[in-house]
Amino acid sequence: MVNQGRPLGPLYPGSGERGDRLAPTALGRERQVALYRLLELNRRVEERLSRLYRQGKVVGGLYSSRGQEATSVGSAFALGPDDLLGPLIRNLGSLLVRGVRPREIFMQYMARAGSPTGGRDGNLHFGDLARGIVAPISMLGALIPVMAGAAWAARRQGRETVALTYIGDGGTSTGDFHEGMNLAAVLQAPLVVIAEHNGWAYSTPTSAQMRIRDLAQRAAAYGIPAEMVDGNDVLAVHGAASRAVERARAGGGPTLVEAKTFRMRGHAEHDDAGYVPAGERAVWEARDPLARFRAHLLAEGLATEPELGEIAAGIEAELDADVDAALSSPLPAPERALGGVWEAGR
Amino acid sequence: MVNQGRPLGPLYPGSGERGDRLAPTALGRERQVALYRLLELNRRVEERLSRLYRQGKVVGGLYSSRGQEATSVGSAFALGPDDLLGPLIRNLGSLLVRGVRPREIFMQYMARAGSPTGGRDGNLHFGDLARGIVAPISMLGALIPVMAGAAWAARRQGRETVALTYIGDGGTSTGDFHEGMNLAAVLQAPLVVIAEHNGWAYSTPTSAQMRIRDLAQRAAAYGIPAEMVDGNDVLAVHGAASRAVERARAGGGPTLVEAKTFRMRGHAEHDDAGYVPAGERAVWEARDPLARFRAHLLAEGLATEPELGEIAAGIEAELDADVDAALSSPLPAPERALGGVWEAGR
Amino acid sequence: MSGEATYLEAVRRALWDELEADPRVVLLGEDIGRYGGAFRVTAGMLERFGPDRVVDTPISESGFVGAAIGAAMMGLRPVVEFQFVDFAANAWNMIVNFAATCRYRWGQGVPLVLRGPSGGGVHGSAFHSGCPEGFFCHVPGLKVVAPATAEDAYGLLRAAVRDPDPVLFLEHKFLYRRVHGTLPEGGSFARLGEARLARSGRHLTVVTWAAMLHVALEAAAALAGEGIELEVIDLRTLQPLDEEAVLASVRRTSRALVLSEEPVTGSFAGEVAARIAEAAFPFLDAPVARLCCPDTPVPYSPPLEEVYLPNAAKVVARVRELLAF
Amino acid sequence: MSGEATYLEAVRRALWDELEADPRVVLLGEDIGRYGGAFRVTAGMLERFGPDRVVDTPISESGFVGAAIGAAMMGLRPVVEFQFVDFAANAWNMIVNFAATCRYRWGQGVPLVLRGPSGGGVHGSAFHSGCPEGFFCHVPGLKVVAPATAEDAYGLLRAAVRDPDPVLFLEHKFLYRRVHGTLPEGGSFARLGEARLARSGRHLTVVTWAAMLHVALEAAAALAGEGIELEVIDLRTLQPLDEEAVLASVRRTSRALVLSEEPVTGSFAGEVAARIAEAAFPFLDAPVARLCCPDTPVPYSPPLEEVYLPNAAKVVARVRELLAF
Ligand SMILES: Cc1ncc(C[n+]2csc(CCOP(=O)(O)OP(=O)(O)O)c2C)c(N)n1
Ligand SMILES: Cc1ncc(C[n+]2csc(CCOP(=O)(O)OP(=O)(O)O)c2C)c(N)n1
Ligand SMILES: [Mg+2]
Ligand SMILES: [Mg+2]
Repeated sequence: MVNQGRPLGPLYPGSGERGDRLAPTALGRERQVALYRLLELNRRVEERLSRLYRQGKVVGGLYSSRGQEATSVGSAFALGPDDLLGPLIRNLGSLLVRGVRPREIFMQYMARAGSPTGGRDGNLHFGDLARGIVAPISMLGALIPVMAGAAWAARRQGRETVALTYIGDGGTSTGDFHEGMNLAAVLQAPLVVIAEHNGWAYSTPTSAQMRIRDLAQRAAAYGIPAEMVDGNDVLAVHGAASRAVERARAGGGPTLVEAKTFRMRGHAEHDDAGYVPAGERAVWEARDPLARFRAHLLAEGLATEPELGEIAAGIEAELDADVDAALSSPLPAPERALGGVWEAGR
Repeated sequence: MVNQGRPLGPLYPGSGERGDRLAPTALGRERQVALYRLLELNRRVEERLSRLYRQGKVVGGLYSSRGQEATSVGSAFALGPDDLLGPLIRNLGSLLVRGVRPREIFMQYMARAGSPTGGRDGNLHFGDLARGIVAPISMLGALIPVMAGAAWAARRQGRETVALTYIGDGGTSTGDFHEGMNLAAVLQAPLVVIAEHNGWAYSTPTSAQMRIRDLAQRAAAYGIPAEMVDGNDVLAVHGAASRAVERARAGGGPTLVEAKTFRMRGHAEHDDAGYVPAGERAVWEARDPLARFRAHLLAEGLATEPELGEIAAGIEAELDADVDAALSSPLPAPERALGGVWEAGR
Repeated sequence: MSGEATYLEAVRRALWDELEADPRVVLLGEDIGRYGGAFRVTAGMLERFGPDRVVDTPISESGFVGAAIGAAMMGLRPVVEFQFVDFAANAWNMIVNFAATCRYRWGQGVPLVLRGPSGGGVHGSAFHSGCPEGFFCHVPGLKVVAPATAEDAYGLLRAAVRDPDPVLFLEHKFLYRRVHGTLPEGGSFARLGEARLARSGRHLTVVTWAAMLHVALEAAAALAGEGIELEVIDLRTLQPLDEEAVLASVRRTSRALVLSEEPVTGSFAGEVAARIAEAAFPFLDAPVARLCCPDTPVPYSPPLEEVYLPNAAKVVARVRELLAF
Repeated sequence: MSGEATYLEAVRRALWDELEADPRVVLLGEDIGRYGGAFRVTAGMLERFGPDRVVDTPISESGFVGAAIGAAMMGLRPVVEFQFVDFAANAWNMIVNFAATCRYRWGQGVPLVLRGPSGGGVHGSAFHSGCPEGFFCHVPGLKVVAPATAEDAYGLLRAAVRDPDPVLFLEHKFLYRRVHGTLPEGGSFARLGEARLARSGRHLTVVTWAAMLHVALEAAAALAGEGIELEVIDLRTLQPLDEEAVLASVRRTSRALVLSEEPVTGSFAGEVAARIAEAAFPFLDAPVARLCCPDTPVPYSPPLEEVYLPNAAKVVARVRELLAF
């Protein structure tokens, strides 16, 4: 089962094959360092979660985005404070960009009372409109129409809000993807959809999901612009997302951004991804988005090794505290299960 | 509400604007005359139905295909006896091509015991695998995956069957259209989808349904071939459908054929279609598919006026008999309502 | 607006009045704009309120229900029209898993009304005649309303639009032009969740809603001549159910018949019957019975649909059996 | 194949044996090929039967259920796997309006099995824990099977594949690796539509299915020590319901509790309760009761899910109340 759906060689100018220069960016030093911190935080939060999972502390499954951090972080970094984010289960990095604290995520995964859902739902299934976050449901594709409607509504209210959400290669085959994209196009909703093309939907390669190579091609059916980027180049993702956000804000309607990337772990923690050919994995390991961005910062003189080391150390200290806080926090009281489907008193 | 979705001027070489030459065809005289007979039959059956409707004999709504006869007849005429047809509510002509008798249709619309469904369902909601007909459900889009699966299954069984079905411009916005087309492409199912672009979904113009001009553009999302034809040129429709059928039979997978046409009556008999601009209607009235094909037959010396008159007379005699038979046939016995959801004895 | 109105007109006025009263109210659906909707419920609204508030959508029920969910989260009050409520089937996942779960899972309200014509009696056949309350009343987080009168169509729709949670509002197309009522002058609305005593009686309680209310009242009138007094309860809101009103009545009459226009197996009528049978057991002098439709799709031909649907004669016959118990 | 097997293994073997026995049988679903399915039910089948019979599909539940309907019409015997039965929600229209209505409307059988893991107890939260029988048992034309034992998982799945009509086959994921049984040697299968007397007793009938059977048996064992003898009926097939088996038992015991893992309102448990209450009324010494889940989505955190799900202690408490009635 070779993945015929996408090329394993050079993806675009700017990707690994040209001495690994990242895409040009308008971001200054400080912002780039902030980006780096988020990428590191994303990875390290997930490393902690893996450890907690192995210790049996995670309730249910764990879904890693290792290798895809740049698509989450780079895209969410293009949003302003009044914008909306609709993350999927692997977009932990996007949540961090929106200011979600690691302890909230640890508590979610460990089903604690102090988690954003108070233990009613798990993993990244939580939202908070105060931080511009809409919670997904598991059914893939469903967020697209919802975010399209949210974006349209905000615009109707005279707000400048742009909504950004995600879809996997697998998710683009759902009816909701189609209905949502088409509706967004018709309404000219200020919506940005990041299609994370990691080549696999669970164990199913893109070639068994569709007969096109690029997800961007799906945009033709809706008459909306699309852009393809190297999803492992955080600056490329940020650039494309920013252009799409700007277009949306200016009234130009929705954009589909395809980010080619790779899921460096299994679908979930229990999955060893034995179905992924070794060659494919190796190609992508050489394109690790963190390593590449780190190399870029150092090569461009935007940061020094000690500075980056300090960032990592700061993160580790924060995570030590957050893991401890989460671990020592209580499970919810049983009554929390009951009621609450309608507004109280109704 | 101007219909910006499609041009009202010349559609393609071969359409009304060039002295109305129809598309070249490989069909001989006899087959062309047979086609003509079917077009006339389609129109006249619907004229009878209109009359019955005004007389209060039709139970429920009546959905006319006047003006679109060439898309139904021309496409179904490309099928062989072992092929499968999945008609929608306006594809009365396709059913006639498959050998459905007008009296069956009259009885369906009048809810008689002798109708194909024995009065359990109405209008064109009936099927008969012996004649290669799969009944639709009302929910638009649903037939696409079903016909894709039927086509795939037949092929798996070593049969040469091709399945042909329809979708309106409006129907292409459904999730099922997307899921079905994508699956057909992945399975390389021998499926032909005729997209009848009549510019309106009930009262909603194409421009309010999608931001593309041509339905054919939707094929790009699935990596399958598409063809656009003048849907009011029966030879053009037949030609495109035949090419698609041949491709499917040869293992080339699904094709989307877009036929540009126009619904000369309202969505249903109760609808005066006041929302259609007069200019649009006038343009299409000048392109009446029957008149054009008739002119073609006469101009090419394939038939004479008296011959065509005889065909019409023969049809009228048949319909007189069929209407009488249907009118004098009984309504179903009440017990017919009960049971029958599962195979008897189970 | 107020005054004498058909059920259809009552729905129309409720929407109109809410559009006037609250700029957050928006309508979405197929052909609801210039055309005014397949049943003309939204006639004139595009002209009055503009295309930003009356939105013709592509044929994509899941898509536009989803969009309405997003819009509701952003503070609008979307009212979605299904051309026929049967087409809500295409938005099933969106309604059941998205709209209905957000408050419980992450505390986010989704004030949304999903409305459209349901019900049979007009020879619409399987896909234009459905009464889907049995499905939707099993969805935690969704409210379900099914008015039987013009007054309630008006008052409960206005209440539904103002409700902070998702409401499925089942209009009954057989009633659209067949029942009339006087709409209230002022601004006081019905509340969701309250049943109505449609007729008092002491021999047996008929619990029903929507078009079947009128069947029950017809049967009650017929039986009154013989001195049999039916009490008729119009549930109006099915979810949340006004269980107390039902039980109070059955405790008095000691007999109950639940009457609905659903295939009987898995019907909401079954839920009501089960609750009565459990909670009013000591008061019952006869089994709690149901009169519903057979377990088939809705058939098309008039004699078949007549067999399929409950009517007053069938109610009378069943009541006699229960009274003889 | 035969011999000792888990419930999961029983499902696997039933599919395997049907694939061997009938070349018309094909499997469709997400990740069922090389990966062998999210729960490994189809492990090894791609290798043995090839990609023409074990088809990995794109993520498009409505699409592949639709394709299976078409394939069934053409003479195949498709078995569709939902990765979780919750995702059947995305194929709702296709199942309810297409698969289930064809025979009634135009005489066309659709021999199709829709199967997948249902149920809670594994902290899967709202979208990976559902028991959707209450929805699907309300669909005329659809059969619904929910085995509680490995034997039935095997026998009823083989019977479902051979059935001429669409069958929803609800496996219970909590049971996959927790219950065992001995699979039959020969070729004689269970029949759909027959309940099983899982335990005889004379004081009260518990009617249940799937994972709750084991809860009922646990409660019965606990109460047996005090001389309280529960009769436990495992419905196995929910639609069509073996009403006679249920009624025969209740006529003997005079008391009934319907136990299920569904939100209570609109549950199939309500249907069963309503039928008992109506048909066995003269025999009842206590109200027909239900023990189900509260009307919320399935919560995630273990203490919450524990409150949500029925268990033996809750059954024992409810039984005591009913016996004291
Ligand atoms: C409608 C639906 N069907 C099935 C699933 C089960 N499922 C969860 S993740 C997944 C694969 C997703 O693949 P993709 O969209 O490419 O996202 P990725 O995991 O690669 O980020 C599947 C099939 C689901 N969540 N939703
Ligand atoms: C899923 C779904 N939603 C709504 C409807 C109601 N409806 C019936 S026909 C129609 C318009 C169809 O337009 P189009 O697909 O362009 O076909 P046409 O009538 O023009 O041939 C609508 C909205 C339906 N049948 N199915
Ligand atoms: Mg993927
Ligand atoms: Mg159209």
